[in-house]
Amino acid sequence: MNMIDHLPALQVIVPLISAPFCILMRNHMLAWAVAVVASGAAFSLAILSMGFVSDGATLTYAMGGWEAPYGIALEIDAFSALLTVIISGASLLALLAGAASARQQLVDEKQPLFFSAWLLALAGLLGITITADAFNIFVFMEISSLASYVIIAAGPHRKALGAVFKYLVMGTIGATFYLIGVGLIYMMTGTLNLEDIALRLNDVSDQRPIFVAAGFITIGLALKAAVFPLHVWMPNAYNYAPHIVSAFIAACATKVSLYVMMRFDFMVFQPNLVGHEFQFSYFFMPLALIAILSGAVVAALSRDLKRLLAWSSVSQIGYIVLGASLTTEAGLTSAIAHMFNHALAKGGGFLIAMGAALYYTTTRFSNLAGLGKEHPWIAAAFVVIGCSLIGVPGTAGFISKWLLVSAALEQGALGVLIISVVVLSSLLAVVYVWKVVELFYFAPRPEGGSSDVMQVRKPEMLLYMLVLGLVAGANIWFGIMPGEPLALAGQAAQALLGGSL
Amino acid sequence: MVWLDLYHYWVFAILLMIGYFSVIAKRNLVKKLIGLSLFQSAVFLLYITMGKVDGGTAPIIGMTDKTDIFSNPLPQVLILTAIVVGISTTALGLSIVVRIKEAYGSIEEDVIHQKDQVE
Amino acid sequence: MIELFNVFLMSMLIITALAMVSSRHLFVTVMLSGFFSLLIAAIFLLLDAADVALTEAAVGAGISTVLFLGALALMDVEETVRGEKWIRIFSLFVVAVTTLALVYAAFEQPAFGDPNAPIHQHVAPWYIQHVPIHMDIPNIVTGILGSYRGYDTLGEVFVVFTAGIGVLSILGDPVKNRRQRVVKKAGLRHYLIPRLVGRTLIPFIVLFGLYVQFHGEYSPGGGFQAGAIIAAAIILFAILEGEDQALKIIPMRGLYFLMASGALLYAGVGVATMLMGGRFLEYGVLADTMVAGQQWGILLIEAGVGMTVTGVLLTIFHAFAARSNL
Amino acid sequence: MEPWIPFQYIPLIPLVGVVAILLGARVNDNVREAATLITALMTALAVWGFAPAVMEGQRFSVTLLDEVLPGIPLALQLEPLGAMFAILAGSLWVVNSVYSIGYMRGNKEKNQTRFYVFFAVSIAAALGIAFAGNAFTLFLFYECLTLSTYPLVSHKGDEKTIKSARIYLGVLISTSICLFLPAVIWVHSVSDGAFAAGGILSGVLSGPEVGLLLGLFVFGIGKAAVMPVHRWLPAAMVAPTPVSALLHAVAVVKAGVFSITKVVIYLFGVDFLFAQSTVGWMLYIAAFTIIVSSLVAIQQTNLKRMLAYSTIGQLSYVVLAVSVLTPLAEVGATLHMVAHAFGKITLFFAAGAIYVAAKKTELYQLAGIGRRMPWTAAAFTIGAISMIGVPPTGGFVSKWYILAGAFQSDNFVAIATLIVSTGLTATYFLPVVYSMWFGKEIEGPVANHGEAPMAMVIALTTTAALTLLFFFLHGPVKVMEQQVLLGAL
Amino acid sequence: MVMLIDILATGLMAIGAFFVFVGGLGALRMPDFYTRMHAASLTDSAGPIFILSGLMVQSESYLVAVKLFAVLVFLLITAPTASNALASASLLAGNKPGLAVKRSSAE
Repeated sequence: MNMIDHLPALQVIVPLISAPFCILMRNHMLAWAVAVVASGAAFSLAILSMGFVSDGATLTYAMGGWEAPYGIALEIDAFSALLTVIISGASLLALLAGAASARQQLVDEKQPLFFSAWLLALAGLLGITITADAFNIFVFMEISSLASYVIIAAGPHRKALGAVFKYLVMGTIGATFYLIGVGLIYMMTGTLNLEDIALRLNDVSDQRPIFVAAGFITIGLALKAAVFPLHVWMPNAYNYAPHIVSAFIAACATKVSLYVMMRFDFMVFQPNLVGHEFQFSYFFMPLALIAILSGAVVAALSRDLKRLLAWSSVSQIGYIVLGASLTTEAGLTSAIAHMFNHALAKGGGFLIAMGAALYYTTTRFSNLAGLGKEHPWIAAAFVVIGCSLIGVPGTAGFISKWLLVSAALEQGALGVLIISVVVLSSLLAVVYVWKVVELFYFAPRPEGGSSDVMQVRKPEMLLYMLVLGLVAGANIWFGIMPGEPLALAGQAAQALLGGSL
Repeated sequence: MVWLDLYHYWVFAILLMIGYFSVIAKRNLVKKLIGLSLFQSAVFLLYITMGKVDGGTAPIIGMTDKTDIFSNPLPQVLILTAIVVGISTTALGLSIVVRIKEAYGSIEEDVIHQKDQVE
Repeated sequence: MIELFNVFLMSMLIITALAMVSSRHLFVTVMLSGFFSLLIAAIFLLLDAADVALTEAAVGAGISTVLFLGALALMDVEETVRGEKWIRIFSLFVVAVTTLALVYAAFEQPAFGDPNAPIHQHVAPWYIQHVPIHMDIPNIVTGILGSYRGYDTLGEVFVVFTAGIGVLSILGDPVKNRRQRVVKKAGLRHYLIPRLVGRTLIPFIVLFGLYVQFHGEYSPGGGFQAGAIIAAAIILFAILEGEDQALKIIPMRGLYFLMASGALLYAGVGVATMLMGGRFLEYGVLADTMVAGQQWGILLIEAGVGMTVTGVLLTIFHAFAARSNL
Repeated sequence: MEPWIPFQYIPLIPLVGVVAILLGARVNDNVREAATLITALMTALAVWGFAPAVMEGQRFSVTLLDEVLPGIPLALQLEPLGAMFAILAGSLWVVNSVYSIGYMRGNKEKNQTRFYVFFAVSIAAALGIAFAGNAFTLFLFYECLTLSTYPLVSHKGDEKTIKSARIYLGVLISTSICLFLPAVIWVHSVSDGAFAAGGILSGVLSGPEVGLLLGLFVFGIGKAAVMPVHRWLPAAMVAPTPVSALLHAVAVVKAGVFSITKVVIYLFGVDFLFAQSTVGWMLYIAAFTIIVSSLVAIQQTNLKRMLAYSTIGQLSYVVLAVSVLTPLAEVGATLHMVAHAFGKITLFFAAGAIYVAAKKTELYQLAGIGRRMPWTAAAFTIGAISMIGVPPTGGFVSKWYILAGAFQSDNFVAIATLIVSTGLTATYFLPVVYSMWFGKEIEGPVANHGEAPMAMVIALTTTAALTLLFFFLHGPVKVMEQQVLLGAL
Repeated sequence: MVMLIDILATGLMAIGAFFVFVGGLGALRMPDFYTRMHAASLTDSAGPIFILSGLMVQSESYLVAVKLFAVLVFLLITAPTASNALASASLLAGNKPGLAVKRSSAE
């Protein structure tokens, strides 16, 4: 069989295998190069597979030649293809842009370990996305979680340690909950393959264990996805992580958990459990609404760029969950599209923070004042990305807002409430984004503001600027012609509601 | 008698409670980690229990020539993996605790919190 | 009779757990947790899970206890602060809710040991039936672990690997840390008997480890248990003779290679099968017959697992020891 | 004149200009300003090029992207209303940039490049609004205009300016997100949202829905400054005068009323609305705004603030005329858009000139300034009487049409409002004019100053002249206008 | 014959169990650390000897018997070593034998 058939396997294997090579590199630049090459390969593979599934097809792969349910099956459909593109893209761009930042924040001899952990996190996330086996999801979830603890803990500030410990405890609880849920399902069905579970669930005599399993799995994944009110670990973790890590993790990590959650709930539970879709939406809609507002409020109050972005993530995740909780095709489409658009915007935001920190060491507002005069391009990029966060027409953020609102319109009276919340939070977004814009352009530079603390190498800076421009451009490009991601999102939504994997 | 048939299940539930409680309630980081491992081993018990078959033996062909009823091997495989995951998590957590101790001079969450508030 | 014994062990388990949580002295807690692992291992054995029991004993009672002790050597072992009241109440509430959910799930579950439970009907029988045909090895668990769910095991190996490099990057390179600190008393110089006995035992332990490693297809055991045992042997040596001696035998760089090459060996087998025209980890193509290929594959990957686990556990141990006065 | 470039490329001309300006700025200021002027001229020519064709009743339309959102294209079309707005904006831009060169130099402002760049960008956005082919496209460019004018309003960059700019942005963004966006999405969810003669919503919506949707539009399009969403306009007074001119005459508020007119005519359809019972309130809102804003204007002591409130009132004339919903009134609405543009830009130019030359901003200071700055004062007078609506100025023509339209449907509320407000307008303009000429001069910050810089004088005399001319040659505008209505009614 | 073996095995195991029990009792009741440890060491020296030999007698195949013997040997090597290490450790830590202290104080 030719290599194309191996696509799903390679998608995971390539970064996985290159991780051990990373630690054997003695020179930190070499390790970085390995990481870049691996992510680049993963990204191109993702693009390739996206091409295959864009017409609604599904790529399947039987690991070890054992057909499911006896072996572990891999599967790439529209949804997972979109996710793989997001993940590998985020990793590649963050690595390219972050060369300088990594040198600034990490000790040289630790970098091989760091980048190897990075690759493991990447491989783990990809593995979760691609596999079609309930337990295999757990294994790769653990790879990605452990690896992300490691790379977050590499943050220079000692608060990073506390944040990571909290993340570790809550993450492990979440994973164990998931494991309990899978165990209960396995107890009642005797299989682990998602399709097979979906098939066998409806002739399970007693549904109560399944309900409980649904509960455990949903809560566990919600914990990992930082769905309000289980988000307490996230802001600090994103805030104190190394900037390069924040740019990567914030763009994709939580979305993967959301992906698993939606996939499990819509493909396994809702077709088989009576009235489960109502439980799902009534459980999540209020949480999402609160999350959207509270996250935006805290973001508007915060005095630190990364902190602001982290809290805005809380509210943006709220949008995704809200879209999903409508349990309609339009709603799901908006949710999935927002996964992509938010990845663009938030990844870009943390890139800005990275660049700012390169020059002013920290991302506190007091340090960043007047950035626009010294580094006009970074400031300009922030304006674009900020607009995308707000959802100004012509940017990617607007597309998903539009979809969400038009999806809410179908809901009638409830829709009005939803729309008003969305509108309100957009106004809050205006507040917190514009706070930063004014800070960049109109506030005076603080005297002796620690400017140019590290000598920045030209090529690194050039690379950073290129990536930043690329991301900002993408935010506009996908705001004007969102064709491909939107098409994928639509197909994914249909597949989810079609109830077939 | 349903209740006694599920004895193992109750034990699992109780262990889970104990571990879970000490993860949430204890303020001492090492205690939290211990609770975490307790929490996980409870789940191991759940899996292994459901794999047991009456009158079955360990799923190794020809180890005992008495019977060819085997207990379910699949949960055992899963738990082998899960145990490994558990120890890895514990090791990582412990290393973080060590660093926290060095950075803050304490492993009591409240003390750490105060020290963060100070700066 | 066996049931009764079972119940007795379980009750012991619960008592131990309660003691662990309630004791304010962390040293006691850690010791109890070792005991807890032994108990639960015994229970696993009674539940026909020989491999799991072996692993739990090697990991829970052995490695993790050592790790906790190594960490405690750096810390004040008294649990001083007691959480505020509302936290305890809140957590009690959360725990209660969780438990209620579990109780709700309990009713009309398949009874314990019921041969007609769904899990004994669907996938597992197929395994039991096909392991002899596909790979012809007695230990079904190893068969599933190595081949049918070999991808999971690959993931498992990489989890361990992650933990290894994680601890390294969080605690820093042991060798450097030792150089920074004052040289501690090397091992148990003035404990004659333990050193003597230990030295005599270490070869046997290693031997047993190798036995578990390569006999894994026939009896309980496999790469992971073997790795744990061999690592334990070397850790014992380090305790007796001191860090530096142990690091002389296997230097850090060597451990790096051990970790990496183990993982690479495993993944490499998969790639090889790909290049030889099979799926990833489809060992059948490795040799001319299906069975031989499968056996080769399982042997190789088990070796990979063993290498990585040994390397990682030793690395973690050194990393901790370099910080503490173990 | 002949079209020399496809109309959908016209909005690109200013953007090309931006590049030219940025490059020019690297050389020196003259090159930069030359670039601005040339761009403005090109744009004006380009839009004028379409005037004849459109007058003969041709329509042009093109789809740029056929699927931005599912089933929603990014479409442009050129129809008389839009063409007129485009011509207005394009040609006034020329005058305005001549003026701003004088103003900027005379005032030694900072960041002049930024000023010219964003000016060009906002013109491009305004053209986009003019050519918008469906509700979505309209909204898109509307927001672009808001954002691109923000740097202009906050040009000075001091504390006070930033606060006012915040209000400006806050009001405009929040109204557009809270009301305009839902309205647009609503329209697109029930129809294809493409602007078409005679409206597309008749039969799709009914009863209260129509009123609600109309309300969303009228208040959502905050740029029209219908009370109570007018707060941003006085706040924006902190901007440099050319910007105020841009806001009040060239682009922004015009874009607002233009959008409302366009929505009423091409989305609802005049006769459809006329048949509705639930849209009468629009008239009353407009009337209320006119009266109140005039009363407020009377109390102002600062020249530019007074002008700002007068603008609010004058805009509501347009809304009023639209909501009278008779053909003549619609004609009047459009004519008034133009007439007010000429008049108000003249007034602002005059105010700016006085500020640059004499650094005077308060009304009482203007006493007797006419003897030192005859040209400026004359221009101001013309503008003022055009505001009041006295012949021979453009203001008279438009008011005439509106009144005629009101009589067509015996709409006495409108008639009364017009008459009363004319009186009020006279009350707050005539004293100023009087004191300018005959008042006894008082010492200002600058002793014995003369006229403003030449560029400014040229500009303001031109616009004053246009205001007069409009009284005699409003023909073309009317022709274009009427066939819109023939199409629409 | 079989009967005899069974009796022997049961007897041996009973004795072993008795030793283990006594050891446990001692570990609880003895006055100070060293005496307790002495009692405890009984459980893993004398106890296993009897119990394992009982099992050996009963085991049906020689392989099993040999394995059991190996286990016994290991126990007999390691257990005393452990006790020794423990005792000397506590001695090093400055923990004086209690009875000795009492006697010296009595004189």
